[in-house]
Amino acid sequence: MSKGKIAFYWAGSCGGCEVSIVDLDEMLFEVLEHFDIVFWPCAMDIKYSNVEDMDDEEIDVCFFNGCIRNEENQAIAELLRKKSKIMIAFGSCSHLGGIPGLGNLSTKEEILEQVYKKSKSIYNEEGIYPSNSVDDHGNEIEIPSLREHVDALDDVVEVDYYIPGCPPPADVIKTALLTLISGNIPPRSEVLAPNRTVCHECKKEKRDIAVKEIKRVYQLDDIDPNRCLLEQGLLCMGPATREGCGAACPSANMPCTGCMGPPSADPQSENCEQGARMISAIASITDVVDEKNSEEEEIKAALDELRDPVGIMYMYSMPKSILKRRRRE
Amino acid sequence: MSMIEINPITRLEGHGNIKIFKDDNGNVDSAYLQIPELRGFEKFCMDRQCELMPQLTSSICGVCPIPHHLASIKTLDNVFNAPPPERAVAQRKLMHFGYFLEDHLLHFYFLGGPDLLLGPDCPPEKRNIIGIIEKYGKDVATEIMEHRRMGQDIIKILGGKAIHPAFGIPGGVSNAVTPKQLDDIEVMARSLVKFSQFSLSLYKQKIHEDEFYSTAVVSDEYSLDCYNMGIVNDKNQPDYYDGDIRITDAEGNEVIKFHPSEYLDHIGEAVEKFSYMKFPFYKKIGWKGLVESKDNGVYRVGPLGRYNATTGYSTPLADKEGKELEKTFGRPCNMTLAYHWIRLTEVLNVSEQLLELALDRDLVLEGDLRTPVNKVVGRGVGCIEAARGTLIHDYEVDQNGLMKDVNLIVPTTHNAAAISLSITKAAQKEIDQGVTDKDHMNRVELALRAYDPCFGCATH
Amino acid sequence: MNEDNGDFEPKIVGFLCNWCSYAGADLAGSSRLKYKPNVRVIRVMCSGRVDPLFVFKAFEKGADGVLIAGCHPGDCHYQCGNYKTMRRMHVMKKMLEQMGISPERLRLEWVSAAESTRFVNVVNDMTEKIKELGPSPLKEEVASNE
Amino acid sequence: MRVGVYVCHCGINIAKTVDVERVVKEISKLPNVVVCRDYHYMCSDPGQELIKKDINRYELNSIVIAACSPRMHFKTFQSALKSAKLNPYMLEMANIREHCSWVHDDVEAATQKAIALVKSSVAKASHLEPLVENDSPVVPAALVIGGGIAGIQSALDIANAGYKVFLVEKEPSIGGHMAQFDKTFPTLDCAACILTPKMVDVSRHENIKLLTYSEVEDISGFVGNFHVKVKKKPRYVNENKCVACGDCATECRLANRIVSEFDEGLGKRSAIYVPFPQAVPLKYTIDPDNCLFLTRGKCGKSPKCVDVCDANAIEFDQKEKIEEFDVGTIIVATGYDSFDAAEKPEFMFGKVPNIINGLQYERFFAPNGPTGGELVMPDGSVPKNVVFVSCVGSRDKKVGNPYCSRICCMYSTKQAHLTKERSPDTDVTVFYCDVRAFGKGYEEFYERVQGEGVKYRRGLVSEIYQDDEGKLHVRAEDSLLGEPVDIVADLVVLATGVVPKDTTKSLAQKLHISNSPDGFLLEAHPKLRPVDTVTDGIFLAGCAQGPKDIPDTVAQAGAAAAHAIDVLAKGKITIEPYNAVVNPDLCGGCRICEMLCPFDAHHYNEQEGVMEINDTLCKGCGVCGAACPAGAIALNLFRNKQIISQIEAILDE
Repeated sequence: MSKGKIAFYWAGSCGGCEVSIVDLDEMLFEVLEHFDIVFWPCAMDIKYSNVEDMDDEEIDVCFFNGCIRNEENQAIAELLRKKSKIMIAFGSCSHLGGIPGLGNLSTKEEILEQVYKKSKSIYNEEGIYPSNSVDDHGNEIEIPSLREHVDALDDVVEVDYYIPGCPPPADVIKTALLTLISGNIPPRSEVLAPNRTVCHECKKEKRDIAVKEIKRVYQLDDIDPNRCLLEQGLLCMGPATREGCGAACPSANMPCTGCMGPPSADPQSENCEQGARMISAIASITDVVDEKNSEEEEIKAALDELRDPVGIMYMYSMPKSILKRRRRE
Repeated sequence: MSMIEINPITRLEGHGNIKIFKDDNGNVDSAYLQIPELRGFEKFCMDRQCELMPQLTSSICGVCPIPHHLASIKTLDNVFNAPPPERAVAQRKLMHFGYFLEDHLLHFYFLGGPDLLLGPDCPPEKRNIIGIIEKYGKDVATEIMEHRRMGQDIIKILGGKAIHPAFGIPGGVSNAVTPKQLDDIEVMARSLVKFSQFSLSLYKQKIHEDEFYSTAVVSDEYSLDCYNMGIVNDKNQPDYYDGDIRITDAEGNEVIKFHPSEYLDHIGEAVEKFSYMKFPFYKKIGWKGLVESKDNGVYRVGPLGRYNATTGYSTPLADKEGKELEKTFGRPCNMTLAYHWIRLTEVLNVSEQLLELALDRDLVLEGDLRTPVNKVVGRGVGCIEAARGTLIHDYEVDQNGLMKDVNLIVPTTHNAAAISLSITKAAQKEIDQGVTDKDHMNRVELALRAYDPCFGCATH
Repeated sequence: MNEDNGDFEPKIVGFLCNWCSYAGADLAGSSRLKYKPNVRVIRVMCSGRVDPLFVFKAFEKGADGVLIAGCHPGDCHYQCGNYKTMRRMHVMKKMLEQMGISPERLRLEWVSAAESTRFVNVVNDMTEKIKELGPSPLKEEVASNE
Repeated sequence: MRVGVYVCHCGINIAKTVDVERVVKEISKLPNVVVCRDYHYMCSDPGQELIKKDINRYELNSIVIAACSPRMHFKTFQSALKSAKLNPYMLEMANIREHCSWVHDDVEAATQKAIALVKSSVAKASHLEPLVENDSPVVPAALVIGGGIAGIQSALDIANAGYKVFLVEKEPSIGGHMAQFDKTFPTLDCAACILTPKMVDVSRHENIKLLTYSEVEDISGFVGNFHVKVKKKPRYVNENKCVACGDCATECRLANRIVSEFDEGLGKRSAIYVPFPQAVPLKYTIDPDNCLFLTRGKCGKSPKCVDVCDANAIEFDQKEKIEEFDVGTIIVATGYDSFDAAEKPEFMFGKVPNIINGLQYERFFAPNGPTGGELVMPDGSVPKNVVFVSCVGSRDKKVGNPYCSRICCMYSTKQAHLTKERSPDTDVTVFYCDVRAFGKGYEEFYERVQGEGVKYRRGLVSEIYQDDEGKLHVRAEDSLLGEPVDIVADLVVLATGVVPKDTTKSLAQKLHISNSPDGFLLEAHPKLRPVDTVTDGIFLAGCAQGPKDIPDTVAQAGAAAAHAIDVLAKGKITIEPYNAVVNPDLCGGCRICEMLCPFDAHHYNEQEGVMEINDTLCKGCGVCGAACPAGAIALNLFRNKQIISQIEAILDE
């Protein structure tokens, strides 16, 4: 049988997803036995023009990572969708918007102003911004402009599968690749990763899940490495986060930050949204010992150190949260 | 006036393109390196809980998440005025060295290296890791992958995962290596020392047999006179984790040495309309735009910048290699392609340091991992040498531990002006009289790949 | 704040617990008390059943306000569901504020099965307050999507 | 889904403010809606027939009724579905009466709202799914809280029906307020004579376990399976040994030096006592607040009671005991308190011995009272003129009691009669607002007493004061003559009203039942379910639910007993499947839900690492579902999908 064609691309991303492919090591050889890599800017000298020259659906599988932050991201997403049979949102950014999705808490203008005018070391007397069409000594130079807000991949093109994680864990990628290679294609728009939550994989012991008060990691004089971090008052996103990473961060005694996104929703329970899920859980178990007598003020105090719920709950999923972005009123 | 474009620049991290403008005789008038992306970390990190910064900023770059993670945590040490215990620093260094090796090897074998190892005339579709595998065989390929993997494994041991680990806590770390793990690291270190020597020999043999490179390396088109910057220890040797920042001029004279917390007095960032990348410059000299001149504050960081801003190496084998470098290129050396050799020398240097640390068992295995923090002091600056050069984080944090201001100057950003100038020079030489075939275009990219730029980082 | 709220009729989704508040609303009915028609009630067994998901969904779909009403502390038919609600409120309001939605648009009230007049006052007062706030910032988005 | 929607006019109750035709027109447009009709009374037989026919004709599999509150008729319509062989949980009601037509005047607005509400119900109906009801066994025993006439009556009725009864009384003896009365209106039969036999029956009944001097500590569980904890206070007297000879009381160092609660403070007793001679159980009790030995650890050389008790029944080392048992049903008959007249300073209650309240006056007449039934005042004289002041603490917003206490008019009348009976030439005046003589034979009795020369003067008493010779004056406004009056009185009787027992609130919380605004316990429906509470298996009897006279109390006690017996006789209760369900494929085993469940329905399966929920223990509050961070817990009938679809529909325009 003839080899399939595979492409890797990054949009608004950090490159971690690329490295996670490189980290497949030997597995990479196996991939190369089944696929020719026809586009991979990070590792190969193939340019956009080469892709434009391809036939529609010439690429069998396209692994697309990164969020849709600027016009170029969107244009290439549309291009690759056209050229690919199967489009896979690869990694948190394309899956849920990722950390750059936090940009949705500010407007495009606010971002530009901070970066090019306000930041401490800036030297910008004319107060200029990079602007989408500039004339530099008579040279017309186009530069893609930022979109008003960040989107996930499936907000701009149809996505066939998702591979979650920041970056996707090697095992998850391997299983996904093997599934694709094996040819028995799972139902469309499925997340190619296990369904339960990080707690399911986490080795830490649970004694009494009641949380006295929320603590910041530096406020805890020492972290008991054997005990559930949530119990110790740390806001661990594990309970609201899909498994597959082997509870990587908790294993390093740090709370999960939720990069794998929400677990698969129960078909009956519609949208399984990380933030909604987690605040409900954490608030319900905080300061509940003798809850009947706890005053409004105590409750507030117990939850007080949760200073930035949105930033924590949606660290990787703001554009896919129900409210999607900050509004103004 | 016509324009040719290299889009995207390939085999590096992040988005970039080169726009070359030619006059009517087909000679290059000017060339632009453009970074078309911006995510806006300096804005959306504001109002976040400060303890999350090591993880937030590590996702500025997935190729070099560790230096961001560590620079960030060093910044928070200062924000809370909580100097970490020695043992914690040792853990951080283990992780940092692991990263350093992984990253440099990634560049030599996957990103920039193939240009050298496969030669400039190698067809584009083969000019990559796959080409390397084909050319050097599966065994070498496996060696390469194994040793790169070692770096990743050390990071994973401490941070749970190799990319975007979780590990740093203000005033310390959350996790430490076990004696068993330290044994493994020692074994890895020894093997890495050998492998870096192998890589060096590979490089030298390649350069000497390839006539394009042997000439190109020393040619003017691939050289640039500018200032240099790097972190140094008290002997002015490169220190990759901590120390003062030293700047030297094109002749190698020290122009200033300062504590990182004073960086604002010495470094400014200029803005140009055609790119999202900012252009840092040495303030005392000032910013004159994209021109190669003694009176322009353009400087370089990363292996070459470090080499020029420092004197010798702290470890025996690397120091020996350094001597050979000096014999060949002299010090200072303004030849862009020299980046590769120096980079491999650093691999050796870091492998040796990793081994030293692995052998200092008391330091690594005994003592506290955290200095308890009490109150937020307010501002903090954290600085570290990433593979690609000096990395500066600068935070202001309020009493609730929320971020109030963020300023980041990232290695590739330091190099922004230098890279642009190198490209223009290469383009002017390689694409004269309208020659624009692929290889020549690649020779333009060659100039910039030597820097191992990371554009994701660069604009963040 | 919105410029002309004259003819603006807020849409408020009300989640009422079956045992106290819903019964209180029923009593308001059988006592023929009159109040503003802006609150549309969804019955849940306990205020503790109100998943923050519902609140966010309601705002996403263009609600100008969300009212959660349950048994008074200590009176919960299920012993302590309302205490959970109380706790979730704090974080939900914080989150709404961060998302640029005025937290006053979300309200938690205790209404017992007997407090029909209290229910009436809550509905009228909330309707007034939301009128002053003006339409939810998500409203026109919803409109434009249709 | 094939949904049928039925919009009820409820006569004009809905139709007059909601444009029903328009609702039908709008709803018919919705997807999934196969048929949509309106009808005058959906709950009527023909109305229900309509639904049944449609279910078969159109093969409907989900029904929406837009009518009154589901709390009113949900079950009615469920049975309609059942009889049409459709799962009774494929039903959703839109409350367009209580929540719409009755509370709005503007037809346009009301119609708009009605449409939104029905839309929301249709949306939910489209996501409903069939559910199966489970049975759970009923413990064949009842708990009756309160040993007044109400509790006694309920206990006897249930016990006679053959079920075990635990009767818990806070005081040392059962009997309650009725035991304090002399005669009862209007028939004037002797309270003791009709009450005492019942008290004795209780003590003798093989099915009744009497727990006096005890209080309910905690109640958990649910109908059919309540678990009860009762705190038994120590009497310091061994009930089995005590023969009630009474020597201890006569010998007690504090004999006749302690104010008697039973005599409302008029009489005295010892530190060891029985509240009254006919007490049941007739066992002595040592009052721990006064007993010298218990308060000071020392009583002379040795406590007299110990010395004289041949039965050696005195046990100072007795400790408080907790008794635990299970019952299937509970009756609350905790009675009332008499309004504290001191809250109305203008009446000088407690300042002057000759100003007393109704209950105290009862003790004057009681043969077992402080005066042995003689009408003599503390100074030994017989009052020449007695003045009654009615509505003290009733129909009085100032003290927060807007309601009528229903008994004061009649007991004043009774007491007026008894006064005349005892001393015919005593001048008796009753100041009243309106005389409420509504019961059987009451009006006749009132007339009779008027005939006996008791003066009824309509008017509110403004104040009572003492003149310089210390004579009492009652000042009032005679609203018939429209002139102020000022009458001298030897004795003033304040007809104090009925207020909830101070323990009512805390008991309601223990039982998870509600209070009505007046502070009494709230019935499930003021007319149709007056003895039920919102909590299945818990019923109300007597003044705990609101002021009542004895006949009403006894009647309600019987009714409550009948309802309780009904539960016990069934032997099993059907548990509505409003319960939470865990999806084991999604549960990550974080165990957050475990601690949220007040009914301990959750338990962790170590092997599988997932949570499991016990259907019978789960009450379906849904708190765990709302809190499950994995979205692995769904609540039947209130699933996220169902509610979210409601949200979307209700906001959709």
